[in-house]
Amino acid sequence: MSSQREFLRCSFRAMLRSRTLENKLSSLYKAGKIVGGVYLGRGQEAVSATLGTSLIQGKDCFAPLIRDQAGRTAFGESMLDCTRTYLGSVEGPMKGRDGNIHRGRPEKGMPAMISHLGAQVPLIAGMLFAKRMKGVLDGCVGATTVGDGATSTGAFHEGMNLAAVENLPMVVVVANNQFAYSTPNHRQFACTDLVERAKGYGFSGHSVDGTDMLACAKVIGGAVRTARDGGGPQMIVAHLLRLSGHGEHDDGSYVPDSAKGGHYGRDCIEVAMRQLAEGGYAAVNEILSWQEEAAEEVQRAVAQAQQEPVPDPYREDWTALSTKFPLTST
Amino acid sequence: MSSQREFLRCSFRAMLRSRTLENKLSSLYKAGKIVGGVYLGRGQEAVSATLGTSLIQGKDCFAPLIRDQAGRTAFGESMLDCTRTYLGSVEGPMKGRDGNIHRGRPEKGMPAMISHLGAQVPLIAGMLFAKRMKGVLDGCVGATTVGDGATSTGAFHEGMNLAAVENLPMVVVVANNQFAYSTPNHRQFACTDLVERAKGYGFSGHSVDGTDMLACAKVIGGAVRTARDGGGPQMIVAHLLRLSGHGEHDDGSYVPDSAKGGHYGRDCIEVAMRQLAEGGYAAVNEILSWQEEAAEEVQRAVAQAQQEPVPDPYREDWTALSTKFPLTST
Amino acid sequence: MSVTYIDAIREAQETLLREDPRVFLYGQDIANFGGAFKATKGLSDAFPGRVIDSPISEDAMIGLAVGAAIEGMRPIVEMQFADFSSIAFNQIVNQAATHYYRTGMPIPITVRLPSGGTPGSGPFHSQSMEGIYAQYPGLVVVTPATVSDAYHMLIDSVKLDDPVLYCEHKFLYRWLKSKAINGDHLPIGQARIARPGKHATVVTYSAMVHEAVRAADRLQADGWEIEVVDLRSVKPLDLDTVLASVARTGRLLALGEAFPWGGVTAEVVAKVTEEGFHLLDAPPQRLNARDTPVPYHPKLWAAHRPTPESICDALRKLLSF
Amino acid sequence: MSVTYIDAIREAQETLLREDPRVFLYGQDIANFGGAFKATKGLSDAFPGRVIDSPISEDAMIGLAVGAAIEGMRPIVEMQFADFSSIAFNQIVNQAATHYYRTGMPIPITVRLPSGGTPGSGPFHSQSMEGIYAQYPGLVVVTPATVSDAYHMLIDSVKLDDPVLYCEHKFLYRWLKSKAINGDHLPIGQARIARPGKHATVVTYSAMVHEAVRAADRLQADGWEIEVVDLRSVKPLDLDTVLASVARTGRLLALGEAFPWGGVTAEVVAKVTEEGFHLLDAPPQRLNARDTPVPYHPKLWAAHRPTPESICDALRKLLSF
Ligand SMILES: Cc1ncc(C[n+]2csc(CCOP(=O)(O)OP(=O)(O)O)c2C)c(N)n1
Ligand SMILES: Cc1ncc(C[n+]2csc(CCOP(=O)(O)OP(=O)(O)O)c2C)c(N)n1
Ligand SMILES: [Mg+2]
Ligand SMILES: [Mg+2]
Repeated sequence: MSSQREFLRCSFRAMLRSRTLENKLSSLYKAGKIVGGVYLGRGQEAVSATLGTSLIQGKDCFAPLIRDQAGRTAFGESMLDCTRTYLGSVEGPMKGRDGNIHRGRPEKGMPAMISHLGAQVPLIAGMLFAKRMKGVLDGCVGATTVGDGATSTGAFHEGMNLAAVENLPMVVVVANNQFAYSTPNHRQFACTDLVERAKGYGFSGHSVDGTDMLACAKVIGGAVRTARDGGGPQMIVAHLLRLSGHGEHDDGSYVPDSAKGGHYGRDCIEVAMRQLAEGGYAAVNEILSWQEEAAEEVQRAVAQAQQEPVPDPYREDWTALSTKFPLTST
Repeated sequence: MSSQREFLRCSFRAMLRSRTLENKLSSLYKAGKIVGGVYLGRGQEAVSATLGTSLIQGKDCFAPLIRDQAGRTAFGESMLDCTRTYLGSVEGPMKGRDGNIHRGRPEKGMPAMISHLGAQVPLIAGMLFAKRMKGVLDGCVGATTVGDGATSTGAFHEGMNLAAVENLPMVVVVANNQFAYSTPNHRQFACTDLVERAKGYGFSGHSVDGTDMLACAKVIGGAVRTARDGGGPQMIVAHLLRLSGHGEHDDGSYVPDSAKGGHYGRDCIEVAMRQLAEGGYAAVNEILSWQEEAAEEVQRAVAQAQQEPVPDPYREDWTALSTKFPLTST
Repeated sequence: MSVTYIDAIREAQETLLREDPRVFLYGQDIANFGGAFKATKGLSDAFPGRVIDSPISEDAMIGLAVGAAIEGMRPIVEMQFADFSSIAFNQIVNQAATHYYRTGMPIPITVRLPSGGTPGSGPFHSQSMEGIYAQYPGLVVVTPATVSDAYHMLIDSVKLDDPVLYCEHKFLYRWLKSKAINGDHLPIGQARIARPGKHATVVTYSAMVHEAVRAADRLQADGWEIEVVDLRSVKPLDLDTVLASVARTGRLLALGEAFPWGGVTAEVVAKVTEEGFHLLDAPPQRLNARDTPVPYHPKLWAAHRPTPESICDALRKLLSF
Repeated sequence: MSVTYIDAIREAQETLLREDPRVFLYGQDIANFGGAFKATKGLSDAFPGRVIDSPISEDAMIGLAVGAAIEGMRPIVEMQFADFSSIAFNQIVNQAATHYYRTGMPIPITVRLPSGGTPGSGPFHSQSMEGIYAQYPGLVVVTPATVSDAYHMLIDSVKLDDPVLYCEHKFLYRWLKSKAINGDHLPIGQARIARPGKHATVVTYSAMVHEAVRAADRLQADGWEIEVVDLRSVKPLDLDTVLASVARTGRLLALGEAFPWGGVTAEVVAKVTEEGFHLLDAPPQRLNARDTPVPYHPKLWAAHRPTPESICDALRKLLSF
């Protein structure tokens, strides 16, 4: 990303597009148009978008998690990939075989998450490891995000440790939104700030206010740059609050008012709007026009996905292997 | 343990008994009398014994690992439990069903390790957790040891985190003997000292020279006391060198001479002997008589186990469940 | 008033907590929140300190439960979905399952596995793992199909001294209702004739019992009387009841919702042919899910698992021999 | 000169590293040390940077391999023992196995599982997990029984675009020798007649092929000609070859070293009875290990798994129908 101005504008537009899209997904879910579940990144857009904006599609790799609509968007995922997956269109990357946030385009450097938390950490390490073997690692970064809850998984730990042992240019963003589903931080870990784990892994550690886009741009963008420049693995812990339920089936009533009314209860998009305007990065009417564009884009993506065919079990290729057996004798 | 003097004498005797027993096991293995494998704690006795001596059988719980013959002995495991298990006697705690270091007496607070590294960490946490529920936790400690290699397992991580979240009186000793089988530290982790992980878990962290019995008594004994007194979970990283192969089938030729000749290459038993003599904790002739006693005890334990029956498949109860099906209608 | 399958699970846990001080519940989001499926709703208030939220650490959750069992407790661990028990696999099959054989001390833990598919749940929230765990010596694997069994078998699971995988079917949670919980019930290890018949036997378990009964009802119109055997527990597997049914009907369809290679249906067919070959008038048949992950889209999902239609087809084939 | 089974595995890896720049080896102690069983001896010197020591992190090892495969590599991961793959279970069955179905991109990883029992190895260094992994859609599971198959099937596993569990039997490592590695070989998915016969068919795989042949040789003295089918791969399972054999003999014994519930032998019997019921002159039989963990003591171990004696007994029973 050339200039800071460009970086911030790009990040913000991804935040806006993500929010607009997710609001629509929520309505569709509540109207019964989406089955399964809808999982939003509301309140986490600044973290996710600044990460995604720092990455280069076609060069870097990025394993987004549950709340990374903004980061996906910034990394270059099309809205259609999202709406098609949520609506089960056969035209989508998952062809109706998997849904909602379980989507990706591994061939474009964005693997499709499995549900099991932490599992994408070693996977990104493996992608970087392969790039090194192929001699194309130079200047590349691999990034992934996890929640506070996912840090309790063995998969996270093994992946972090392995990435550090291999000294890979990996950036791991922990979005500490204070809850894992309903479970508050104090039932999840016993250190003061999860960033205290960085050193023990051999990662550089950074803490950031996840509701502050400028701070995220600086800290997350900076960590990506450091990793890209050979500074080794980077861990960033972003502090924020999940501004939605765990999924749209959940009203999140277990989140105490004190948290909602506290500093991290503020909406990073509102903060970012002010920051853009105050810093002279974007004018208010520009932002308004972006908003309109986003609304139209969402409208189109939903309309298109809705009119596309869903899978037909009778025409479906019911096989889990790419190899066709029997093989002929070799 | 009443006095420091008593503590050191007990620890040392456990070290000596352990070393003597293990030397014998090694000979038996080389003579083809033990099948499977023999795994020694040579060089790690000070760490293990001071831990075991700090614990109280019948009150505390202790999950020893591969190299904890000394700790087991100090905790009160009989030598017969060891020789019987290695020799497959039906009289042993494992009845020939499991062998070598895979033994324990869970009913006496010492669970039998499974091979999968790290797996005993949450198990000890569970024992303490149950003690709390039963209202008998006060003044109890749960301890386990792991190697440098085992810290890379997800099981270790999940167990540490959970123990800290529950604020259990748990003591975890990491015996960093510089190798995991043949794998050196720099291929296992990327931090400077594994003790850097303690804080991230919410454990108090301690480092100690594992070849120095006095230091181990102080640091490990101290950590156990702190945990016992309500000071929360404690992690100790002991620095040392494995003075044997991974098992007796392995000559450990990958261990460089520089390590063998370095500070941690010294034998903790020799160090301890000097410390006992110099500190006036034990006289040389006392030590010699202990040595003789140990040799006799080993002799007896081996002789007895060797004359005992091994399992007879025709009389063996071939069932893995304690429940007998079919149950009668309830 | 009626009781749902999930109500029964909740009530069993309440009963257990009330009657046995050794029982506690451990799992993600099960305390104040009452669990992802509300199976523990209100229990943390009623039993303070005995319904405990765990970190997202399935492996350690089972490790903790085994340790607690060694100390004499009877933990019930809730996996948020059966699929996530893959993380706890090692502790289940190597720690819990081997403990009695190795040390002589049984490990009375019960692991609740919210199992099976529902529309839109996709590959990682739909799995049926009973056929995986049943392969391991030292584990009991139960698969209740009715509201009463959901209740009684959970109680009985906790009473057993050995580790039990309690596979509860998510599709039945709210859909399956009963007037009340029966007082009478069969012990674990005994199968049940869910529907009597004489022309063919369907041996199945869990949610598929209901699909089988539906299929049987349809075939009734053509004059076929199909017997449906509900295994209730897949390990131990009550071969006597199965053989007695096959002796009556001469025909066997083994039906399950899990993946098609191996698993419960293969074990049923292998056991029946080994011990009751002479009873069979036709080749025993199997019907399972398809050999792909469980798909997300409801249309794919519905075609992935057996349906009353596909069960009828399999039965017609079986009856035509 | 003779080649052992483990030599063949080493040589296959050497060939693969030489011929395909996408191949690399990853595992604990496999670089300088050459692996716990020396299957990679000398390879890290010959192929610098392509034979890499991993931390003790089985889950992450498979995670890394899947990531590398996404980037076009063909990793071979060595588990130190099959039993430790329980730690990597989630990455194997949920990440690797589902990837092609979900995204259309296959994951060409090969996981080497040193499997099966040897005297004194005990419950955690002796397991046979082929029947666990075979249950999952999206995985190929191979079980070579001969020196030539050990070589060629490893090469073929790495060439396959899908994830392969390569189950190598530790008991065969040094015990099984061959003059040379055959040039000819069958593809994965095709079974082999290991010993022709006409009175009964033993369907088996891996080390049990040799025990079956031994049993068959003994029964020869009584005039019985036993055919032994070596499945070679358990998923896919070559039913055609099995059925053709059963068509000749009319009698089936499915033999395996894994735990007795479900698994390969149940799948074989269920498949044969479903598709070849009319071919059977007697109830198909199964012989597996006992339903306990694998015991440590050599005497218990020898009685836990099938032996030529117990195979002969099972065959005599089968022949007496
Ligand atoms: C291994 C595993 N266990 C349980 C779950 C079920 N689950 C899905 S999301 C979630 C909470 C995640 O919390 P966190 O990591 O903090 O992310 P957040 O939802 O807050 O963004 C849980 C428990 C899972 N997906 N994976
Ligand atoms: C999960 C797991 N993976 C692999 C092994 C095989 N293994 C047994 S001991 C060992 C090395 C252990 O190293 P460390 O933890 O440092 O302990 P040390 O042997 O040095 O005392 C390995 C790899 C195992 N037991 N468990
Ligand atoms: Mg969270
Ligand atoms: Mg070590």
